[in-house]
Amino acid sequence: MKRSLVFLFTLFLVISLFSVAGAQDVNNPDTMVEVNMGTINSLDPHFQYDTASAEVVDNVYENLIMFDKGDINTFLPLLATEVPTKENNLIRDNGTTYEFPIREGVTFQNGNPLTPEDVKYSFLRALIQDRDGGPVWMIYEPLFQKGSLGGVVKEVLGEEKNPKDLTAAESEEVYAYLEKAIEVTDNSVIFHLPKAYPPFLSIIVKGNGLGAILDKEWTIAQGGWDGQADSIAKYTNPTKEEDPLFSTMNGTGPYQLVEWVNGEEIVMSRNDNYWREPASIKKVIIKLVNEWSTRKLMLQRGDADIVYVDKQYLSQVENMDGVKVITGLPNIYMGVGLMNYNIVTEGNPDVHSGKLDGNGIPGNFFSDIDVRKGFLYSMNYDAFVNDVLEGDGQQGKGPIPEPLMGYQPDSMTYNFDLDKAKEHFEKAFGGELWDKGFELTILYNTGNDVRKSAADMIKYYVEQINPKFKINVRGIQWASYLDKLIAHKFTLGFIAWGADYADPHNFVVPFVSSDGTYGGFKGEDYAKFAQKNVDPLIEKGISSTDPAEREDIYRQIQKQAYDNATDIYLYQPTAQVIMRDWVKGWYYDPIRDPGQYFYDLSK
Amino acid sequence: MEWQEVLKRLIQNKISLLGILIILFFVILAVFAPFIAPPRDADEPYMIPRAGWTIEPQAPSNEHIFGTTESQYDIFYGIVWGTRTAFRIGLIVVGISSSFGIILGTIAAYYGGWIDELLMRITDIFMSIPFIIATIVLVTILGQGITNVMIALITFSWMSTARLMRSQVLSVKEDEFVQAAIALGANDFRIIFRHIILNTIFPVVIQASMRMGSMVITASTLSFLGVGAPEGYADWGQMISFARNWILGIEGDPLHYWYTLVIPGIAITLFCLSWNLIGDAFRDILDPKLN
Amino acid sequence: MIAYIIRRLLILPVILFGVSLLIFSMIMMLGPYQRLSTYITDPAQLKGVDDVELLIAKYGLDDPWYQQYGRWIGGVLTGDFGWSESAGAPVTKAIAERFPATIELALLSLIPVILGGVVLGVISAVHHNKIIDHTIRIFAVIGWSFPSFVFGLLVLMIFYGVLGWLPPGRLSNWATEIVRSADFINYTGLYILDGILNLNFSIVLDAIRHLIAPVITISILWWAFILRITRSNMLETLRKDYIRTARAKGLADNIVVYKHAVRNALIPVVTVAGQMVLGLAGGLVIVESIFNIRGLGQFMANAAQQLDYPGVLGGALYFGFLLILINLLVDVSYAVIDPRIRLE
Amino acid sequence: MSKEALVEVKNLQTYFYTEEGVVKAVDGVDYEIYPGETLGIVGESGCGKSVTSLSIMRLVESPPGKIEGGVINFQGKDLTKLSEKEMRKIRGNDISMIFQEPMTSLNPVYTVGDQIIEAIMLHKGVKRKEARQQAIEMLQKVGIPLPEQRVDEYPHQLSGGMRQRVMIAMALSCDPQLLIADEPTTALDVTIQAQILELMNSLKESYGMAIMMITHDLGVIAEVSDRVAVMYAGKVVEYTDVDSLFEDPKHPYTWGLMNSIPKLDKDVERLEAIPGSVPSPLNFPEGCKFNTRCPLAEGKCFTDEPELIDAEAGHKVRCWRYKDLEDIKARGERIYADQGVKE
Repeated sequence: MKRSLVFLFTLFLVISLFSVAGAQDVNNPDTMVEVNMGTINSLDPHFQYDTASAEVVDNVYENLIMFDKGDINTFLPLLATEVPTKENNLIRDNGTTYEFPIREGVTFQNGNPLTPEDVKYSFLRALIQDRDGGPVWMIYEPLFQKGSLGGVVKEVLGEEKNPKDLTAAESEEVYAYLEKAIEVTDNSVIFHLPKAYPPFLSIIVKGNGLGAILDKEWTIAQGGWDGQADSIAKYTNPTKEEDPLFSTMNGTGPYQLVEWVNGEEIVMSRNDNYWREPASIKKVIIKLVNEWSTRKLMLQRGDADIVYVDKQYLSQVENMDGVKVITGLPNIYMGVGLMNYNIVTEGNPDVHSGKLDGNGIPGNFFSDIDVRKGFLYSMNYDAFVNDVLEGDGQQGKGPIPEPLMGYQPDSMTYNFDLDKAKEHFEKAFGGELWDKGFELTILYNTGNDVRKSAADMIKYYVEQINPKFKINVRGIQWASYLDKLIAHKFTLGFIAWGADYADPHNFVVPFVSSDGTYGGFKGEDYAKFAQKNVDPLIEKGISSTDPAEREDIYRQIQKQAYDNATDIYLYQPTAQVIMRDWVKGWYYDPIRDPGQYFYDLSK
Repeated sequence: MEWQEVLKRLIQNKISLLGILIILFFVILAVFAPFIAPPRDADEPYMIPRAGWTIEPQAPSNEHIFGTTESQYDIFYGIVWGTRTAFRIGLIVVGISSSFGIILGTIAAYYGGWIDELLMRITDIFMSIPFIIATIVLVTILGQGITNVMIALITFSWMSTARLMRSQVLSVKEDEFVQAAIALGANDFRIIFRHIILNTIFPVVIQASMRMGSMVITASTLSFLGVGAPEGYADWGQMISFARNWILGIEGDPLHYWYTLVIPGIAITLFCLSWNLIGDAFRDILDPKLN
Repeated sequence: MIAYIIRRLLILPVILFGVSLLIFSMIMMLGPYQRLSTYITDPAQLKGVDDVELLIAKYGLDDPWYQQYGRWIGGVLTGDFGWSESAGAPVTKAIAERFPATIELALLSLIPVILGGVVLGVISAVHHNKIIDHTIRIFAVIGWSFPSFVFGLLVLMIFYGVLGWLPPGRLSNWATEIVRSADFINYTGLYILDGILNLNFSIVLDAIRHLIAPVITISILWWAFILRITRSNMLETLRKDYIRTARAKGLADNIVVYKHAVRNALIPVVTVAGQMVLGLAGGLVIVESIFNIRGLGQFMANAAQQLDYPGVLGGALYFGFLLILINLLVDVSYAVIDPRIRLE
Repeated sequence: MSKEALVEVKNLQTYFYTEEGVVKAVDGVDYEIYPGETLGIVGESGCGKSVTSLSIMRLVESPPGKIEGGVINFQGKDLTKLSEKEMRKIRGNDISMIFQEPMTSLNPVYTVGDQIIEAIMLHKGVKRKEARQQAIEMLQKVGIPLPEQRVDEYPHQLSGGMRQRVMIAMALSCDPQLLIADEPTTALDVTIQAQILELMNSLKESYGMAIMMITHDLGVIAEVSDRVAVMYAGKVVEYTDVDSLFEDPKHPYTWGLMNSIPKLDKDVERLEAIPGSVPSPLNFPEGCKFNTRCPLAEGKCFTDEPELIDAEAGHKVRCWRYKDLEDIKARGERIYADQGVKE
């Protein structure tokens, strides 16, 4: 019995040896295999709001315009035949009218022709669907100066109302209001903005799913918005499973969806009657593998052409033969230590005593600028960039990252200086803090090593300044972390923001505006400060159409952030891409990263 | 068989002796941890000090004789203090869950009827959820941390003891001496304790010693899956999870980071091995079938 | 016997109900914000949220627990197990997709468990207290003490990292291509079986090659477990009078052992099968995550960590159901080998 | 009797090597069994009577047991020298055995038929079908009603008596020359005992086989055996034909045994019993092993072990003082203390 077991075993091993040899030589030039992490959230361009999904959408659906090979300052026409500019007068009425002549002879993958009506339908569908946590807020701002369909509803009906509860009549009113913004002439689509909004083009550009153009007929057939005015309630804010386009696609793009095995892989094949030259790669497979060692071996054995590699594992792929490692790509992304000016102390263990008695911190701990500066000077930025990020990044210069308008390589930043930190801590709370000391807990969401390292660093250095200073670092599940953030209970927390579109507005609002995605969580005192000093600047910045003027305004905002030490602008990472050296035609697009546009690639 | 006799045999038996020696070694490690590996921050000695901020593990060197894991956690320190963690988890979890199981099992068997039925159905329910899954859920809900891990483990590990105890008691219950005691009108508690538990405890003890190992393994598994001990906490399972992304080494040297896996791996395996060796010998000594 | 089985079947729904209630109540210990994390999996996703309360209302997270439970159970009764956010698919679909991978792994693991456990158990009992007995037992204890995640990683390190023999995943890329292609019919979803049915043996070999490592990792634990039980029962049986009778009849030793002893010794072994299945389920969680196999274990682990309660509940019910079914099978086979039970 | 002996056991020594030390379970036993006769072996439990029988079958558990010395002649072969393979040919064929516990001596998972057929097929090399026929006949012979039906039943479906009959049927199925019966009736209730003994006697006649009847029950001995060997502490202490044993027991131990069972035929006012219990085989006393309990033990008894000597023709005894016992008996005195009054 045992002998036969052993025999079986050796047999298997022999077999495996063979099949390894067999597996090696299989990787054909017509197929591109990319291995990523994470999961694809949804294939509905107006629903998805994560890089993994965006990549797929980006290869199947198309927008009106696109960037010139990742150059975020030059646009090229795509489904539009011309990029609107002041010069060609397609941007008119000092920046409140945008006209897009629609390309003819373009067909969707199901054969239907593209019409201006499809374009209008697509945008309205996005506006109506506007799911919570979705991307659509980005165009509500330019088109209606609102943040969401809810805002529009309030505007129109004059009262708060959940769009899901709209009656047919109300729905028609709201719809009329929405529809005014988008006008179709015989062969072009015109957008009417209430006021000038410079980033508009950067928002609807290719790479941003919410500008993707759907086939009206097909979408309705799938059970999507029926194009009627009275049906907003039925189609707005669907859950993922209610969304008919969750797992099916039909775009004008170079690739079409073949199969999506959620959490495992997605397969796309070349669209042979694409309106441009068909792509050179016949088949694209995007595999999602969270286990790094697996991704690594697929790269090593050439099973994968492009592989996602976390920074910390770069050392494992450098000088792997047949593999190209490209690092230092500017990532429009900002990692920030958020300080809560007014911490809710009730039932909040992280502030310990909740008083300025040496055994905790008062709720308004961080509204003292000297405390904030103390912390800012206690952060070892160089060590963080060099060790934790392994050199792939730079210290943040303020809310606005490189290369966006307002970023200056030479602008003032805080540096690691414990003496300065000491000075400020001594001044804080009129010296009381220095005498009494404090204890607080910094949270991070478990699994995020970079954030933990940042927290550990602060603990390590601040505690050196004064033995009475005590910092605990505690990891909590993402669920509780979210809870803390929303409930204004976090003390100092590290979060990050990646670009939705290439404009400083996309960074200053979330970080420093009084009601920004993160700014809004920084407490009363901050809100007051921001309403007075920041919000007006932001307002000016977004309504001006003169680049020079905007540049200047955003520099002021950067300075505000520096002078008032509003947050710890810790790092702007650089991206890296790892691929087999037989991959050709690759270029970097900071907005789409880490996704690829396979149309331009070949093997 | 008497305790002294059992212990004597345990010492005589080479296998269990080996087990006992290993455990003694770990005990020493645990007791003298503060001297073997002095903590940097006395308030939280279980947090492994970081030897720098880089992510890549560092090979064994003079100041880090076992090297460091991902994010520079000193492996030696982690092993030493991890021993304490292991003992804490093992003893507390097994202790509490076993006593809980003993009580429930005894009650069920002694009173029988609907009480028995009810308790056994509840046991069934708890047993129908895969142990590891149940604990993952509970820890995720309670939040990371050794205490919560222990709570979760206890909540879902008392059933086997309860069942074992029940069957034991059922068999003893009919014995003359118990019947006699009942006839003499001794009160239930006294009967249960003096006459039943003391006469049925051995198999439970065997099971307990076997579970010492498996509980520590499960706890480590939770850490390994990222829901157990918080990052940087001295816990063997977590140190292994740190190794997870490095086991394939670097180009041309697949074993480059061997120490991140092998060293904690040996620690945890030896620990469990020792308990199982003892439990094994224990069983042979006490199993009437085998004598 | 029949009555017993019926009783078991009647208990089934009670248990499953209990299980679901238990898990559900655990998850309901969390506040709505925390359970919102199931839908917002990263801070950046707060971007589009301008009213958190709306989001909570949308998923009914702040309804009283019995309403939420009612919604869920109501769905279940109509065959709708809800939507698993962690899998991004309906629970039933998610499970159906992952079931074959898991069952293939589990079934294959039984082979070494049975071979290693029963056979070695018998051998070591027959050679009680001889060298071979001791060696086998030492290995068993070691196997039993090896945490499967340590063992799995070691296997990966050596047999994949160093030797490149046993890769993770279920199939190599080229094989996946074939399996997904139209002319390959997926009868069962078990690649080995399908490979044979499609007469495509390169697939079979590839599937086997990918299964060796996980199978060994799972069975390392359980063969020791089975061996323990087999051995002690075998020892007990070998002391039985009827074994002496058989010898007195002049039967050869191997007939005495394999005909008269083993069958009796196996009776108690069979009864632990249910327990083993539960254990396997646990092992699957680890092994599937280490070897990157998209199976039920991995699914439930993710669901659990993301507090995706439809996912966890669905999975748990599924396991519970399977378990009880298997226990029934066990009882039946138990009766088959033991006439004393059968004829009662 | 001057016939050629069927089995001849000479100075048999079977020892058990345990952790505590060497147990001399059988230590120099001699006896013969003649064709067609019944030899009774009587003694308290632990005196080694079962071990002698197992030694003949070579079924002593090894380790720890081992036949250390002596000869077992059977049809001119020395069984102690035979290979396991040759031995298997004899077991169940020439010599077969039935055991004390009919409840546990049959394999619960096979039908009684299977278990008999197995033996028949093994030794007679006949087809299963025919073996089955013979099995049914055997069941018939041992007086089991409806054998055609019983043959397919499982042991647990039969009563104790029935099972013992099945055991007998199995043992006789290959008509052996010697049947070893180890306490065959002990586990059965009295009425059944009688039937089984009756059955064995009648079968002995019809098969002309010899029986070795091992028991602690003198009643059984009296009923079935022709000659008797009384064993104590691994040795034969008295060896003679059944009549002279009962008429005139020569060993104090035998004497004790006899007086410890009330005789119903004549009414005794006193019932005697042997004090103490069998010494542990680990530390047998010096000299005569019975000296710890023997009221007559003195001087020599404590130093030298007596030999098994011919007290009379065909009446062997192993005692220094059997002559003194004669006198005591002659005087009608008792040697054992009272065990209580019986009216």
